Amino acid sequence: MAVMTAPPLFELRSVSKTYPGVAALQGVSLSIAPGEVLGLIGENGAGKSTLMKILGGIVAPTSGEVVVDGTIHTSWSVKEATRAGIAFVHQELNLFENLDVAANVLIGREPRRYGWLNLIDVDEARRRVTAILQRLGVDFAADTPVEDLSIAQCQMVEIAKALSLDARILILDEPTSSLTLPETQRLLQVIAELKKSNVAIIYITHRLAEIIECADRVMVLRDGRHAGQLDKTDISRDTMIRMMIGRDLKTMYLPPAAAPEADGLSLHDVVTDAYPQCAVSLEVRRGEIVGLAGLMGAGRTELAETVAGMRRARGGRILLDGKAVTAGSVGAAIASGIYLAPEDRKRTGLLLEMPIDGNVTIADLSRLATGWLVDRTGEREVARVQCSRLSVAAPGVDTMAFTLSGGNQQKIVLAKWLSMQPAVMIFDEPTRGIDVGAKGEIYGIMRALADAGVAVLMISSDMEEVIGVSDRILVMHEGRVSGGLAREAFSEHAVLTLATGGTGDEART
Amino acid sequence: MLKKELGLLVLILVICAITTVLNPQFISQVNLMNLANQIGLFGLLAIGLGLVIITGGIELSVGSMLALLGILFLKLLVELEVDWPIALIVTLLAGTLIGIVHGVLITRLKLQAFVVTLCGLLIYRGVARWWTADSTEGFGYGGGFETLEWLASGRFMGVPHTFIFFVVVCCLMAIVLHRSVFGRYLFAVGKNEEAARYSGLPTNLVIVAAYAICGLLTAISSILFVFYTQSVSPSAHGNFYELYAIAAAVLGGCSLRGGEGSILGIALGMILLQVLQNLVNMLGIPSSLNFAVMGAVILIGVIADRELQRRRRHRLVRAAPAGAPPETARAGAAPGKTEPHAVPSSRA
Amino acid sequence: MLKKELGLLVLILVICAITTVLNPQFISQVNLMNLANQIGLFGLLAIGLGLVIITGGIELSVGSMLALLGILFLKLLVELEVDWPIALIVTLLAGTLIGIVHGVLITRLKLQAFVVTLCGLLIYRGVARWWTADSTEGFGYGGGFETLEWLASGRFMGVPHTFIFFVVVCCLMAIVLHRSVFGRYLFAVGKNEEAARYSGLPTNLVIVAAYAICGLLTAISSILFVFYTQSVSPSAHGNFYELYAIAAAVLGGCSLRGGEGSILGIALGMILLQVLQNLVNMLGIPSSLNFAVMGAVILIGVIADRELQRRRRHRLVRAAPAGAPPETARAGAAPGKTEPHAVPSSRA
Amino acid sequence: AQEKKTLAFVVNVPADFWTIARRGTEKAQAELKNYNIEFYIPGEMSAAAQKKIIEDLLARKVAGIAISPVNPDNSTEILNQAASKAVLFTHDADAPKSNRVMYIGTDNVDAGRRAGELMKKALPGGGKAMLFVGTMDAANARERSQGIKEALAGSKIEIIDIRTDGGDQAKAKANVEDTLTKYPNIDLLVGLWAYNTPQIYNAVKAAGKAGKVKIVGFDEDQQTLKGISEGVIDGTVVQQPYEFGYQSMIKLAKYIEGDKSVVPANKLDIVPTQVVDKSNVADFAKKIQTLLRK
Ligand SMILES: Nc1ncnc2c1ncn2[C@@H]1O[C@H](COP(=O)(O)OP(=O)(O)OP(=O)(O)O)[C@@H](O)[C@H]1O
Ligand SMILES: Nc1ncnc2c1ncn2[C@@H]1O[C@H](COP(=O)(O)OP(=O)(O)OP(=O)(O)O)[C@@H](O)[C@H]1O
Ligand SMILES: [Mg+2]
Ligand SMILES: [Mg+2]
Repeated sequence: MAVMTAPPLFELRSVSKTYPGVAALQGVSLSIAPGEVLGLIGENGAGKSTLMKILGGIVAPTSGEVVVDGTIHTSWSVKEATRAGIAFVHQELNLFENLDVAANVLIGREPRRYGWLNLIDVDEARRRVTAILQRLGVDFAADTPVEDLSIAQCQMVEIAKALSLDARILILDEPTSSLTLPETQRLLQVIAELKKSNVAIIYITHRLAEIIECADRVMVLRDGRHAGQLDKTDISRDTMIRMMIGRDLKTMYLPPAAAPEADGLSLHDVVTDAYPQCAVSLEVRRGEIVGLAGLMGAGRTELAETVAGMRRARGGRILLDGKAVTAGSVGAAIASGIYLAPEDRKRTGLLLEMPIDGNVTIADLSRLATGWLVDRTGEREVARVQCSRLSVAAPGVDTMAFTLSGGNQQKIVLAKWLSMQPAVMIFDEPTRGIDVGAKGEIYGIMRALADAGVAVLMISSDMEEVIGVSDRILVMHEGRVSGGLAREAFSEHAVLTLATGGTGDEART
Repeated sequence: MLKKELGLLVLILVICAITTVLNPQFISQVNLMNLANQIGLFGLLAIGLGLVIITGGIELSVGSMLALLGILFLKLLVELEVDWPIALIVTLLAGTLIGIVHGVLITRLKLQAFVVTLCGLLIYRGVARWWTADSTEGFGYGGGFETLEWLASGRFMGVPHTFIFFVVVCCLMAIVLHRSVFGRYLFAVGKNEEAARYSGLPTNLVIVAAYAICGLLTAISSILFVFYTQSVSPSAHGNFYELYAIAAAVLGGCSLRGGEGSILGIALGMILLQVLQNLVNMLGIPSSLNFAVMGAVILIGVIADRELQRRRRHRLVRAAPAGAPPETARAGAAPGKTEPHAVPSSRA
Repeated sequence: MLKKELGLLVLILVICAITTVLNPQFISQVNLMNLANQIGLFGLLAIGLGLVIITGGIELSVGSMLALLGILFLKLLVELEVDWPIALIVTLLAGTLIGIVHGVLITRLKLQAFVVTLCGLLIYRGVARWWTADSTEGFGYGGGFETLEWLASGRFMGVPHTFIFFVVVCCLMAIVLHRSVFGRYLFAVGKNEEAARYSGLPTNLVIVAAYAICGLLTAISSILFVFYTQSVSPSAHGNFYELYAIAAAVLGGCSLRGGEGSILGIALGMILLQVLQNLVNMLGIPSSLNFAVMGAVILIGVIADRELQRRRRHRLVRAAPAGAPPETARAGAAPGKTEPHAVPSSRA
Repeated sequence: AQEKKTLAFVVNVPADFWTIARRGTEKAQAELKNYNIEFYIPGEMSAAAQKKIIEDLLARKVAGIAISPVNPDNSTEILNQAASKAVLFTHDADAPKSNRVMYIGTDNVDAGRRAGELMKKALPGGGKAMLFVGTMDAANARERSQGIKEALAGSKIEIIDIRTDGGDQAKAKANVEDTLTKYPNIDLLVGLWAYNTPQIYNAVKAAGKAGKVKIVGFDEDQQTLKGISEGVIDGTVVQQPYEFGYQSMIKLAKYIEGDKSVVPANKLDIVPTQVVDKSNVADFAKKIQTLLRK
């Protein structure tokens, strides 16, 4: 309790938030003192983001109060929150691609000149932002248009935006979900610096290692309720997981039931649009899970989408069980049993405003149809079977997809493909932003698929996951497969070496 | 889902009842049949536009197409003295073709539907005027298409064929939209085109098909209109009709963001608009107020719909299990979720 | 950024050159000044609509507002014999107020801009016609507003005041849009309204302000038009002008998805449209083709722009040296990037 | 060779009426080898669109303009401007306040009076009449209805209402249908614009009231003539647009060449209107057909 000696800077008292049909938060209290790093963890849909949005004035609580420096606030808006010194890095990117980095960082707080004219002092803005960017150690300039940045760089812009506020409280909602390891390290350093200058930080993440590294105190949410707290000394992986899901987690790796078959997916010199100079060859046999690791932008998604027909290959051949696959259209890929669970669930994975059954059957409708017409009963039956098989937590198959939590949404995406007997199943970041409990279930599904003779390719940037789940790891670097690792050779060091352009020999040392 | 349609139906009935009280001739058979005829004439346009709107698109050139296709049909029939079945088929094909071109420009070249069809609006009107040298085309002394004339403008037991057509098309389209695989694809594409593409749907084809159907229905409508007005004046024929059709679809519950709407709703929307037009005449309201009445009713309808939705959401929140206490007022105005595409573009 | 504008300028110059060769009177001072006058009259509308489009909205009622405000102004001046400064101010306030109402309906009630302004189109036209009992309003024998007349329709060293106004408004708006905080907010709201809200921008206020400015500019334009035509016939005045303004904005590089556009582009877009209109008359092209020429040029312009963008992106990919750091490759490659909201709605 | 001078014939709105006038200008062109005759139709019926055409014509330094001003009362300024740079005639609609050299065309009030006479003839015992027109803010619509009212003064014919359609023919027909329903005992329908009469004819026939309801109209649409020969339409007042086109061009040329005698003292060259009814419809239709056939 040593950390709590300082008076709380900021308090939320017994806040609740109800959305139609969902009680996102129920009577949660939270307080934070200057210079404290509070780790906030919990499963998907536990209410972490909602709690932070209330703190940041974006969402109005259904009940409860906000207390700042001892004053109770009845109305609490973004403006007031900003004035009170709260800076917020949202879970989703909130950038304006049509503006440059400096404009994005200072949006809403532009330095002005000529008084009443309210003109923007562009030079001053650049100067200020450049200073912040240097502090973050990033490699782009303040006048770069944001549309030219990678996702990781965008994430850094978000962080720069929060830093530029000179905030008293900094909220980071999964800031590292798309950052690479070095970038994450850099961020954790910055957090340590901020802590020294007495800034309070609330840090949300699903990567527990980061919490262990930086948090002074951990608060756990479960199903919208306060599920416990841990002081610095009590923080450990196991205790956190137990508090989050209310039970212990089994080890991730499940060995395959049998040795992989010879058949499967093989790529010969496939060239993608993103890296026209590189040809990729690789092989995924039926019955094995191949992890595809690499840094952001290594070209994995691009490759997966090319195989699954969303993009046209510039060259090369794709074979399934030795036979050439007609590439270039999703329909053709689907016809040969190659499916992709894409990395961006909300944008490309789901029809958020359709019910579960519509989502599960959308790719297979013509087969389910009697003549031209959709077979409604058959459709519901398929959805019901898949939902119970994947234990989707939803009131019924006519529940709208957008009301589900992230993990359940991901299961719906999987249900869509599993109902169609895949031959090759590609998972692109299958657990991005998904909580530990659901992660375990999804790993189970992958293994079951492999055991049923499916060739499983898993793209992931989560080192723990790649190492913990795969039977074999391939690593990509700038469009090339820079190496492969067998299970015995798995190590974070080896994967990272390959991912940053090292050779296989270096990786083995 | 059906709540919206029910509300619209009630509104129509109330308006009809009031009008009847003020002027009982409103429900005379003659008037109802005239009304039915108007609904039939304009209804097809609204159905076509509704499909396009459901895919998240828009079609602004309907009025101009009506003029150009009408003139094409008359030229074929009267000047080239082609047999009517051929003239009919050529016109329908031309309409479908225009729709396909729009669809291809939008999907292949990734142009915005608003821009493409705005250009269509200008171009087709211009071509129609230039082709006829700005003079009205009529049937003149031509003949030999009595069957077609009877089909297009006759009555069956007092009911205008146009209305019968409309009902048939509605039923057909209701099945297509709400029961068929294609219909499901239309909604899917309208709700989230990317996700639809990633699920292997032929999204471009679906969109092109929607525009093609819209073009075909417009072409059918153009022929019905030709027989209704007996002539086509290239500069005025069909002016602003796209707006009526869009208004009907919106009144009927289509969202211009795509992915929402029903045939029943669109049909009721058009019925309401035509009832309004008719009552302006039946009650002797100055014709000049015609537009104003229409605009006001659409606006009120849309606001009421929005308000009802808000209330319902409100009620749901109150009904939510958790001890949901006071400050509900703000929860009602909940952000985000109901409009997941609340990106600025969707406001357009 | 400036590439688009440059292309447009070159296109305009080429067209002017060709027209001059075919008919040297095109560059006679008289003709150029007439052209300038037209540009001034229509230009303000395009600037106003451009702002609204940049926020991701649309304003369809411009033409109807032109008629209603023109009639308001004439009624005040001629029938009520109000002093001209008062008539002027009342008209400008009325225009601004209409804009504010649109903005409020769109932001507060979360109605779609297309729907709100479509209703406006119908309502204002209806009110204008009803108010005048469908008769044309003119200046009659009224007097006492010579100063205003001179301001609105006079010339300064041969240059029409309308054009001078337009240039002044362009400069002002260019500063507002491209240099001021408000302009920055317009772009931000247009690109990503949610994010703007999260960043604490007063998004609703920004949107309302855009519609208000559009209303104000329309009101100014309505007065200029009154002095240009000397009369307002309520049923025809300003019909379709919103389409010209939208077309100019789109030609000038505004995306209907919001967040893109420049004042220079919009101005050049309107100049191109007016040059086209003028050359149809100067070259004796049948006036019926007027619309068709306009539509075709817009379509070609938009397609060319799309194609050039595609090429540029392509070239960038190829130019990326082998083993370039991923960032560089990304910058070029990402077609997805330029349209991050490629949700279906954006096709509308 | 001396450069050809240009004469422009400017109309108010796209309409068929002007197709006949165009034939007149074509005939004039055949006779006037030294002139270029051009025909201008604004895209929409608005003073702005027409004014723009005038400005462009003046910029091109045309020698003569014959125009049907959209809004004569309020267009004095631009017309005077045109008159100062070219020889300006008005046709179809006059602008007496302007400096136009002369007017060639119909006296619309008088045409209205003649229609009024036709109405009285159709309904000797009096009755209820209804007027249909595109928009009432057009000068000719106002003048014609004024003439009708003058002629009907003192008779037992009552004009119940004027319904407008904004130029939309489908709406024009619907207006008639609704009128027939609302006033089942209506006696007489009058179409003020060229397309109104055929739409009245269509609607009346479709309602099975042919012959029971009297119809009077303006202008010579094909269907109007057909209706007259069938006896469904009682009569129509026709103008002579062919003469507008022909006379104005010929006289413009003469005036430009210095022959001021073409201008009558009162500057009004009224082209008489003609009443077409069952007695003369066959001849008239034949005449129009030959006119329209090139
Ligand atoms: N705008 C909204 N409308 C309706 N329900 C919502 C809304 N936002 C969140 N919810 C629901 O509230 C609950 C809490 O969501 P929240 O986003 O706070 O979870 P989280 O802990 O941040 O999860 P994650 O780890 O996936 O980010 C979930 O059940 C979610 O579905
Ligand atoms: N939507 C897109 N369209 C075209 N190219 C893209 C798109 N997204 C990314 N790229 C390009 O593809 C290349 C590889 O990116 P990709 O997303 O495939 O990498 P990744 O290894 O999957 O990384 P991530 O972890 O971000 O998914 C990059 O150079 C990038 O510019
Ligand atoms: Mg969250
Ligand atoms: Mg990826």
